[in-house]
Amino acid sequence: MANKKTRNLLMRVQGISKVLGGREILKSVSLNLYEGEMKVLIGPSGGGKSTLLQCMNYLIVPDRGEIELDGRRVDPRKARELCEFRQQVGMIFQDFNLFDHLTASDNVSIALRKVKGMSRARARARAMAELERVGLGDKGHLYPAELSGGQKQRVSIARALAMDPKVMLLDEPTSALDPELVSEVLTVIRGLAQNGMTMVMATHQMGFTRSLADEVLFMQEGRIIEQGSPKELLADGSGTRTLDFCSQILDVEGAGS
Amino acid sequence: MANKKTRNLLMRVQGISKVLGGREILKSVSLNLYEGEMKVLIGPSGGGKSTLLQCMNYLIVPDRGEIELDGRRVDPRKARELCEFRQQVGMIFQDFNLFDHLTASDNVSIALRKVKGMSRARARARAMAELERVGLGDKGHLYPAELSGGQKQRVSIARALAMDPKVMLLDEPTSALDPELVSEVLTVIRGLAQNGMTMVMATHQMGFTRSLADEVLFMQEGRIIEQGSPKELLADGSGTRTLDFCSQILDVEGAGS
Amino acid sequence: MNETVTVLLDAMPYVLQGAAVTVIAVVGAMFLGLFIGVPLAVGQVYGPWAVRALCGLYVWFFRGVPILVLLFLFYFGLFNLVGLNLNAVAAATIVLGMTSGAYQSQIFRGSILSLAKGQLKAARALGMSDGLAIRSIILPQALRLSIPGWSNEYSIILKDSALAFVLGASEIMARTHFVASRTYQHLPMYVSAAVLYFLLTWAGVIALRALEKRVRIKGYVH
Amino acid sequence: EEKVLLNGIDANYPPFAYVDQSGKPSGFDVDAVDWVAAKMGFKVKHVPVDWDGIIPNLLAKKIDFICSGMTITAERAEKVNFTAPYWEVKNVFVTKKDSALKAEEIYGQEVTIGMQAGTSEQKWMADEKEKQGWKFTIKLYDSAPMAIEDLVNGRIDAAAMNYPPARDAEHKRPVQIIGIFGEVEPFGAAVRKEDKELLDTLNKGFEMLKADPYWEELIAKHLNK
Amino acid sequence: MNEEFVFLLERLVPALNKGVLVSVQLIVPSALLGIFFGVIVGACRAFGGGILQAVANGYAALFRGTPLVIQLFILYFGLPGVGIYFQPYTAAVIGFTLCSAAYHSEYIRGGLLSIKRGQELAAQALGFSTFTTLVWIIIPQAFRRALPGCGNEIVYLIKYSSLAYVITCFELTGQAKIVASESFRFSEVFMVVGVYYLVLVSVASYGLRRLEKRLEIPGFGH
Ligand SMILES: Nc1ncnc2c1ncn2[C@@H]1O[C@H](COP(=O)(O)OP(=O)(O)OP(=O)(O)O)[C@@H](O)[C@H]1O
Ligand SMILES: Nc1ncnc2c1ncn2[C@@H]1O[C@H](COP(=O)(O)OP(=O)(O)OP(=O)(O)O)[C@@H](O)[C@H]1O
Ligand SMILES: [Mg+2]
Ligand SMILES: [Mg+2]
Repeated sequence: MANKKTRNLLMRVQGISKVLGGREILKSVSLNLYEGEMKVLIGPSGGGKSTLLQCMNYLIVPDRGEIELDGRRVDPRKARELCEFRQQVGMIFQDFNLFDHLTASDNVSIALRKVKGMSRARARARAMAELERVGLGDKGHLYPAELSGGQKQRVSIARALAMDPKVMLLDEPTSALDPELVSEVLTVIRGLAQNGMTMVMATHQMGFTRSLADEVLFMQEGRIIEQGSPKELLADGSGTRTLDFCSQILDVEGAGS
Repeated sequence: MANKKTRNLLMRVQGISKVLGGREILKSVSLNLYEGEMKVLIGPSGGGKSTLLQCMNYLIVPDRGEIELDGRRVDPRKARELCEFRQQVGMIFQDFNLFDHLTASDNVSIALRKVKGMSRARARARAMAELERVGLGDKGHLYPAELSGGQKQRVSIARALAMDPKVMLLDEPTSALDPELVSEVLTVIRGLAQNGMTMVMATHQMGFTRSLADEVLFMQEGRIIEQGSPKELLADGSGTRTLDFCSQILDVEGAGS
Repeated sequence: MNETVTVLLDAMPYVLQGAAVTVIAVVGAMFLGLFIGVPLAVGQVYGPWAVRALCGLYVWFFRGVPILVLLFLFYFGLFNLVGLNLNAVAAATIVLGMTSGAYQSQIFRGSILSLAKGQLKAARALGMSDGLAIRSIILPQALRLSIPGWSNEYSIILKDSALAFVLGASEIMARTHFVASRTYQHLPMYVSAAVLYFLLTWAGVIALRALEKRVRIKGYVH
Repeated sequence: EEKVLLNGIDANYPPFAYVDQSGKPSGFDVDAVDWVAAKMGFKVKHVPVDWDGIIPNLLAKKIDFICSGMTITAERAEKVNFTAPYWEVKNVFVTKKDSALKAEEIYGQEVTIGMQAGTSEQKWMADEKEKQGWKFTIKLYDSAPMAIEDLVNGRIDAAAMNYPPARDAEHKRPVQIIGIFGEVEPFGAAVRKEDKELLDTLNKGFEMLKADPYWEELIAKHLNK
Repeated sequence: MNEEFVFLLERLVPALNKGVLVSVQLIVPSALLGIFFGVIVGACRAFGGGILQAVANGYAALFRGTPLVIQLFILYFGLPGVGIYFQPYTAAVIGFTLCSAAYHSEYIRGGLLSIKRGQELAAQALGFSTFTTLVWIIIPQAFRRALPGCGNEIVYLIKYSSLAYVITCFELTGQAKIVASESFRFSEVFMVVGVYYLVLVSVASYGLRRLEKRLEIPGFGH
């Protein structure tokens, strides 16, 4: 992983803090994202993973801190700049947030048409290709309310991928999927990683984390309390909080088998 | 597991079929639930697991088929009978469906008050106890929109448990949870199972399935195509579709570790 | 009884001509109100405080002042002052439309607020500007939810249009009064005017119900 | 081309002004103005205008004059100029056909009398009642025909209004005129203060009309049917 | 100038104050009853089956379809024909309530239909009956969403309360009409009346906004 160091710095997140409902949910979080890197966010429920990911996209405007992409500081008050920034930063939500009034294929194509200015036909073709990729080639005409949980999740992945973002923020993109699909979607994500997509992903897929993550960030109570390569953090006897936390998964998965 | 056979038949599901959006989603599904038994539903996305669970509660009224609880056939046209039936059959939704206008603790207590007729104080106390049990003792005053994904999931579990149902239908109750919580929630569920709660659960927690399930039902395209004890179905070399499917999970989990 | 029937039959063509005036004014006012109401609603929900305050002021003024006073104010005052020489029907349509804009904005505001927050978030995350997100994600959903409120507004404007008579627009109600005063058949005339209004409302409401069904998004209650 | 003058009428005031079955303005005032216009050489069109908006309409030049059974009062004269009175109306009491109530008895009895709010007869009644200590109760209506309506319904014992509409009502509803009261009310046509020329024209025209045999014809046609 | 002032203080304001008292006495009960029945009718229209739904729909169509003034006219001048005599005040409150409830029902219906189906499912899964689901889960959410629309209806009610004078219940507008036609100062009188209504509507709008804020669900808003 030494070669990672020589990569370009793509995104810099510096001292992000956020208070919500009177509680400090994020406490001065910083991280550097190098091109082609895959970072995994891990940590207990309510630790601030979703909030951090949304702050990185300015969907939640942080109270303090700043974000740079490609060396340019993003000013969230400049609408135009913000939109361009967000186009380059794809997002997959924990609860999908599909557009209720659009079919699966329109969910994917609308931003292509309205944001990227593609023609209807081209946007449609691209949308179908993306749906195909997540195994929903025949579900394009269905509305979100007609899709199963896993199908919704996959449409939301297709929607983000279609925008060809430079960075992808993934908030537990496989939580609603069944194992076959998990492996399918993870294959997609693995493919992205291998093609040099830069990603930050909140997940509990430990195997996947081990094999693909360049860095694991352990978040708790709004702070990144441990970070390092999966090898370091998850080494037997490393005594890290991360190892402690992750071993529960194996406990669960392993129990009785 | 021979002793299961001597248990009482609690719920009988007979020949349930359902057409949705012109497609037959469930194709004459039958199953018998014995007291204290834990059945696990497994299968690919869109296979009909959620639909089956909702049919078992008459949330979706099946086109054909019938359901018996405690030897009494439920007539879905009799409103009173239906409500009583549903009180005895708890449900945890894949997408939580918390009541948006109520705080976490009111979400849990409202049915106690309005359906079971408990006093406000007692319902509140019970709600707090249930929230405590799922680790949300200090979040009772928050509204669903203020909770993280995992917190919502746990409130929905508390809400169902508070009703003391005879049968619980769980639709991927751990999908939004982080590993620590998964193990916590599974501990809760394990506790329920050991206290004789009858359950049907859609899940992909293989380890859990192995250790606790009395029977695994593999659903695909609206049919239960394989069923049996986890030992039988998941035995190495058994050549079952279930084994095939589940091995993907291990693939994923195991990859690179 | 016989006399009543004669009076009604005689009055019919005359009153129906008034219905044409009514329909023109109402349809015009509804659309003008839509064009005013949508930006007002968006401004009230998403605007910075100054915009919110301005939109609030507009709504406060046009909902607060009786329409009769507004009609007087604009027709005899403002329009004249700026040299706008409108006929009574046009003036009434504009005033009714501006008023309806204030009311419609509240209907749209309610619908926008009832959409889940995630919809806007997801649109923003795709790089949509707020304007675009509102136009292509929020409004299509909010307008669907506004159709019932819209049908209320339609039936109210339909009847408010009767006030246009103070400006001299001779619509249904004015003509009904004329005939009633001449013939002393007050009750029969009013009842038939009511029937006429009812039919007009009904036609609009049926059309809107059909629209509501047609554009219904799957997944909501019922 | 000639300018067409617009006469604002209250088409709810038969027999002075109303719209006929074909929707055309007609009535005593309408015919009178038509005759005057022909004689004085101007064109005229009659526009039905809401009574509440009739003076604002005049002042905003949406109409040019008002000849529609308008009583000359001091308050109105502050805003507009009136021609010389061209007609005078009496005020009358109306009761149900079978009522035994006499006009002279009304003042001293505890009866309810309906009348249109804001009219000169209503003002007179209210003032006099105060002064004389009369016992009856006044009930106010939006228009005189509505008072007739409630008279027929039996909610009031008598209605007080101008003679001509009362006459009209007598023909069409089961009611009767039982006597006159109050002062006579002079009717005049109203023009904007600055339109002196039109005022003169109208004054002259009405003078000529009253001297013409057509005047009697008009009265016979509209007022003494 | 001085004379104007005297007229304002000694003639107009006392009369209008008397009127506004009557107006408030008309508006408050009608608004409360209107919302109450509106919720019931709205629920029947969205969820009631068969007869109940048909009757509720018919009621709403009738009262939204016909002008309020005609409804009042029939209640007051028409019903005596079948031997029913209402006091003017009673007739006005009945008329306003019936009409208002019809409009509220449409806003409520729209609100009900904007609730995601999951909410209904979750309640039923807990053993709620259709009725208790409605009362405790669906209506509280729907009412919040309908509130801006219902606010419109209350503002309309305030202004339409002026129609009570037609059936001899002399409230604000009625008093104003008397003063205006006596003094023939229409413009002045109605400007002042406009201010009175503006105050009434402002108070109502303020109250409604407060209610909206109070009922806001934390974290849900935009
Ligand atoms: N709008 C809000 N108002 C108040 N508190 C909030 C709000 N949004 C989130 N929170 C709180 O912030 C904390 C962090 O939430 P977040 O969704 O970031 O957690 P998470 O790490 O993603 O958890 P999970 O793994 O369960 O999704 C939670 O305790 C939540 O209750
Ligand atoms: N209302 C509907 N109209 C049309 N099709 C529907 C409807 N509801 C569900 N379906 C379809 O029924 C199929 C089964 O859905 P279901 O939610 O039961 O799957 P599932 O097994 O629970 O999948 P997952 O594991 O992804 O949650 C899906 O293909 C879905 O598209
Ligand atoms: Mg999260
Ligand atoms: Mg499912």
